[in-house]
Amino acid sequence: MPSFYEENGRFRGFWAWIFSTDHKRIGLLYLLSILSFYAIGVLLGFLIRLELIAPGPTIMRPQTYNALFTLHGVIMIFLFVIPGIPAIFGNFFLPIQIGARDVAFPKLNLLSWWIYMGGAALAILSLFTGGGPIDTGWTFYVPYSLRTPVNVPLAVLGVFVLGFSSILTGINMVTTTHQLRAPGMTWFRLPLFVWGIYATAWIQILVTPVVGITLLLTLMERLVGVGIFDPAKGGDPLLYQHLFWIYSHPAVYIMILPAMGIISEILPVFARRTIFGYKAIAFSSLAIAIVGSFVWGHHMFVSGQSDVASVVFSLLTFLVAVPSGVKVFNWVSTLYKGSIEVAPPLLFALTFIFLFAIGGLTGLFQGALATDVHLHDTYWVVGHFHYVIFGGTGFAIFGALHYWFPKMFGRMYHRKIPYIAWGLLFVGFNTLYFPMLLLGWQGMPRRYFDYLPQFHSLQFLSTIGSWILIGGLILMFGNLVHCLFKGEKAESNPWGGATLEWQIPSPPPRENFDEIPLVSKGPYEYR
Amino acid sequence: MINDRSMETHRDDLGSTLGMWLFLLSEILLFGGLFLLYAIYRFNYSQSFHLAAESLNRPIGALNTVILLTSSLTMALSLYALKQKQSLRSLCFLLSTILLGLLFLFNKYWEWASKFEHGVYPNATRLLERERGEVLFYGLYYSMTGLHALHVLVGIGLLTAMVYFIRKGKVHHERYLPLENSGLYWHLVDIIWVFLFPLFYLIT
Amino acid sequence: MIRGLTGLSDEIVQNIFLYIAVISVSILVLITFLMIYFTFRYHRRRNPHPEDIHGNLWLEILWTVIPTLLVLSMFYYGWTGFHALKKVPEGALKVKITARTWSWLFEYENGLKETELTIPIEKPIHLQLTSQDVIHSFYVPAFRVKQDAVPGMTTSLWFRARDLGTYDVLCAEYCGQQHAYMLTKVRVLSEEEFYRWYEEKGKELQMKKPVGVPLGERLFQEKGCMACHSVDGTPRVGPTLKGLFGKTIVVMTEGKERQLKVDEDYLRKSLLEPNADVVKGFPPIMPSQKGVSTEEDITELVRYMKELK
Amino acid sequence: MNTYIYIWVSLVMLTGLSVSTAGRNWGRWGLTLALLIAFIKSGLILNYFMHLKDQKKMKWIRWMIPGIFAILVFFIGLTFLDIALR
Ligand code: HEA
Ligand code: HEA
Ligand code: HEC
Ligand code: CUA
Ligand SMILES: [Cu+2]
Repeated sequence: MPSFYEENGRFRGFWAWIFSTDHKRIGLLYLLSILSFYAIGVLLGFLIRLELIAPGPTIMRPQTYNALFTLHGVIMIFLFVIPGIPAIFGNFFLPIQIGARDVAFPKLNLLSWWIYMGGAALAILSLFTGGGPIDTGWTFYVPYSLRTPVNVPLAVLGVFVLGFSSILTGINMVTTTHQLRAPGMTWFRLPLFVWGIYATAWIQILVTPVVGITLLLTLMERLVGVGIFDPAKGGDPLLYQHLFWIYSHPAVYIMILPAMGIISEILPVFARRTIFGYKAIAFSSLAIAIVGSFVWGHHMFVSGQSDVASVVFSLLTFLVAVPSGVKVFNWVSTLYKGSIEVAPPLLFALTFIFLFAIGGLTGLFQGALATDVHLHDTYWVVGHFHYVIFGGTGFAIFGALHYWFPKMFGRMYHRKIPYIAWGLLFVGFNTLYFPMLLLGWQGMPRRYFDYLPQFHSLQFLSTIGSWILIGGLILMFGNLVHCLFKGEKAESNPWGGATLEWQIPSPPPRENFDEIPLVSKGPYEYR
Repeated sequence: MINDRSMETHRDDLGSTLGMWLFLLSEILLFGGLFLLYAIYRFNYSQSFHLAAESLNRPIGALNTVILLTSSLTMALSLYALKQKQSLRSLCFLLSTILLGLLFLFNKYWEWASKFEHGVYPNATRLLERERGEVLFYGLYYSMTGLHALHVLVGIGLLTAMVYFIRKGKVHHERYLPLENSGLYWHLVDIIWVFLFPLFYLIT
Repeated sequence: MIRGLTGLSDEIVQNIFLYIAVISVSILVLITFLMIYFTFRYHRRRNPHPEDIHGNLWLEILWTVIPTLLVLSMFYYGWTGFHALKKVPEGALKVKITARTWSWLFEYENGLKETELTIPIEKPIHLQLTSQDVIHSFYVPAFRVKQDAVPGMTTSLWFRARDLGTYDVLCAEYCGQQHAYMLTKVRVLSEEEFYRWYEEKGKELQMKKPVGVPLGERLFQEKGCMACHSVDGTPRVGPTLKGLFGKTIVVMTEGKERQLKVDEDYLRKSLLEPNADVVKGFPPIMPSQKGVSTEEDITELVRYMKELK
Repeated sequence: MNTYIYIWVSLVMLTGLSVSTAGRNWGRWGLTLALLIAFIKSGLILNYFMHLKDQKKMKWIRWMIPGIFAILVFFIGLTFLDIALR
């Protein structure tokens, strides 16, 4: 049977990709576009670090720096981690894992990719038009974003459009999971990755519109001057923060839940045993999605929000930590009495658990009221979120790439190189981000172009870390890209996985299954 | 012809109904953000809100409510007729829905225009001189009714497309889902107005 | 490095931090150890035949309940600490803080206005913050206190210094180009020294014409002009004001370039409607003095600027 | 068909009720009443015009609207914790 690469539709070559409604092709389109933006974001991060290598102006001017960290944040958040896993791996594997031929709305799926590209194009266009690159930070706080002369409107419009794409993907994933499960694929036989994407999709549908309207209002306020948030017109700037975080806190779970799903896929396969506590993991995803929607105020402990609100939000924040813990403990127990093969995907998954735990635990310090007064808006926070986002979601994506690479491309990568790359990534990552936690504890505020001399040695160390990380990234991606063309042919099930995607050829045929499979057992039953 | 195969696979009506409802949920939360702002500013500035609301044209607001409710009726009837294989009747009802929608927009336009004439529009000096609460009231008034009007406009666009599809025979008594989904959208826009009306015009 | 125990709040934060840190590090070590141990112990070479264990209800309950209790204790501890940080004791010294791009102004109860904060040791200081333009955040790492200054709103904060010395004040909420340079100092004096300083300054104020610094120059400091303008010829965020009066400059008016000779009217307009004529090559970010400065202050500032040769 | 018309008549009558009660000064109850009427109206539209009532194959769809409403109440309520107690 020809694979989905060979079977073209009405169009040829390039057009057969960008007008394809095949979920696998769309997944790969997303992979390419998201990784390109990631490369830009990474480059910006690298430049940020270079500037911070020594106090005083080093390689750029303050305005440039401010634009850099804003773009770095916007690209990483809105163009890389939020769409990342649902749009790439969710698209490619969710339908296969539930035994469907495609997603519920293939055309809508293609449309979301186009909208994604449109939003990205607007964001990029905003750099070269109007008053120049946006310099507000990825949070676009008012009233600064209303006052600064740079091109805020176009950039904000870009993010608004990206939100649309996210909502449509969410709708597609929920509907697909409800309607297109193969016969016998009951809810508790769903692979946990599907659970992760499913919970995420609900968050995408329900809270993205809130940030949408917030950004739209900011836009209108800037363009025609309607009074909504501007204190000069009686508005309350804290309301902007509420509305922004009503979305953006749940958004961090949009980033992490699918990543947790990936980890729950990888662990049992390489431990050769069923996952420990399937239901606990599945339900904790839902619990995180639900409780996580009501903790946004923890970003506002020192903003002037009422003390009562701070106390309530702090309490709720601590409660979301519990289901995350449940997952971690179940993962670790999955290794118990397994038969473990430390293949590259597992290595990345284990690293995920370690780094995510550090990130999550540093989150607790911020969730506690008294400590957050000190830690808020310092490098501690920067350290926290790089640990959870890059150490968490980022490493999960690396794991997923190594896990599903043979399935997606039908080739195998060089099996030794990922270990070396991993070593560099791990050392580089911790050298880069751990000093940030210390810096934060010593009181180094974030979004600082320049810093006081006492912070020099740690900042310097951190920059060195970023160079080591470069090495790791280049090696890892180099290996993958090289083997995309030169790697040896992969078997259909190189890891011995039990989920449906491993039961079909690599790469999968156009409609995945000849015949819709009849499912009669759970996803991780190896005997 | 791979790209067309998705058309051939079985039509999953339940799926697209579900998808439509999910979309409506996100629409509700889009307005939800605005309702949140409204609730808070009304709480903070109840006096000014009351004052500002007095100057809105209540009869026009009420008339527009009735217009939209009626358009919802014709919308429902149009779908009903289509299911009964009476596509001509369905078309008539559909057209009246569109007309009512346009009428609504016309009234809205007229209302806005007369406010503009009185110097009450975003960023107008005449408006900025007033109480902060009133500035916010009008900020919300323009944003919320504006966004709603935009939705009516999109709805009219959708319904016009349906007129075309019904005439082309692409939507008929067995394949009525596109009309049903457009209808759902139309009704939702109606529901939002049902809340906007008392919240802006009937503040006491 | 921040110096040791300097304030009450410092101790509170330190203790809670340690509490959470001990629990967190133990959990991290436990997880990491188990992960690594299992990976070695049950490596495919050593354990070729896995055992299927689907789960264990008791374990699930255990690792739901214990972490819940742990986080609740963290929450409670954090809350009590926060309460102490928020409850201003009686008899605190009140200071008003006004933040603006990119400087701080401290105003004492006797009307004294300063750009650095000077306080007595051991006495509770109650700060009331507001902002003239965008959100800033008053942050003294040594005291572990931080509070946003929000336009249109007053927020408050208190702390007590336990050690003499000078400590950094940083702006912790991103506020634009010079955010990283919105710095000042807290000077902690002994009680005697403070009151001597305080009364002396108060007297100068009474006499209207303070000794030493002329009024215009003082206003220039007080209004935060020096955050963006130099008077010695070096360009900063805004153009230097040295030798400005009488010079011919190029400005952008409603998007069009035009030339103009700087006179008194122009200077005045620059303060009240800074975005009407924007000096070419500079961003339109100067905050307006309208509603912020009195008529006399503006006249005084204009006179001062005319004399900058 | 007749049902639709009855529903429409009730909707218009409820609108009338809403307008006429608004004239009187009932303080806070005025808002409550207006919202109550709006909820009844939207319930009618949802159940009859939008056929939520007849949704047989996917009964749980009916719970989505109250669900979303609960979420919105939480959002607004938690924000009020800040605004009202500042
Ligand atoms: C993937 C993204 C992600 C994730 C998953 C999280 C997860 C968490 N975050 Fe984080 N956060 C961000 C991304 C993320 N965050 C970002 C981007 C910001 C900054 C935004 C900005 O201002 O720019 C931020 C900021 C941020 C703040 C605001 C800080 C400030 O500005 O002052 C707070 C405060 O409470 C916080 C808390 C938490 C908590 C408690 C969790 C919890 O969910 C973590 C739960 C996990 C664990 C606790 C670890 C695993 C569990 C165990 C090992 C079991 C044992 C545990 C216990 C006994 C509790 N985060
Ligand atoms: C997905 C999320 C994500 C990721 C992965 C990263 C990755 C990195 N980030 Fe981060 N960062 C954010 C999200 C992320 N960031 C956000 C949201 C903010 C807040 C912004 C704000 O305040 O508004 C932030 C802010 C932020 C700051 C704080 C700025 C400040 O407050 O002043 C710093 C400082 O060091 C930093 C550094 C880095 C570095 C060095 C990396 C590194 O990971 C990059 C490491 C990689 C390299 C150095 C390699 C370079 C390699 C190449 C060029 C080759 C690439 C090739 C291929 C991909 C094939 N970031
Ligand atoms: C946030 C930074 C900032 C602050 C604070 C600031 N200015 Fe300015 N100022 C600027 C910038 C930028 C320009 C040039 C652009 C323009 O004309 O608006 C400028 C222009 C001017 C000009 C016209 C200069 C010329 O070359 O024509 C005068 C006069 C002036 N400022 C005086 C003041 C005074 C007096 C204060 C204090 C009350 C002050 N500024 C505070 C940024 C600032
Ligand atoms: Cu002021 Cu940052
Ligand atoms: Cu958060």
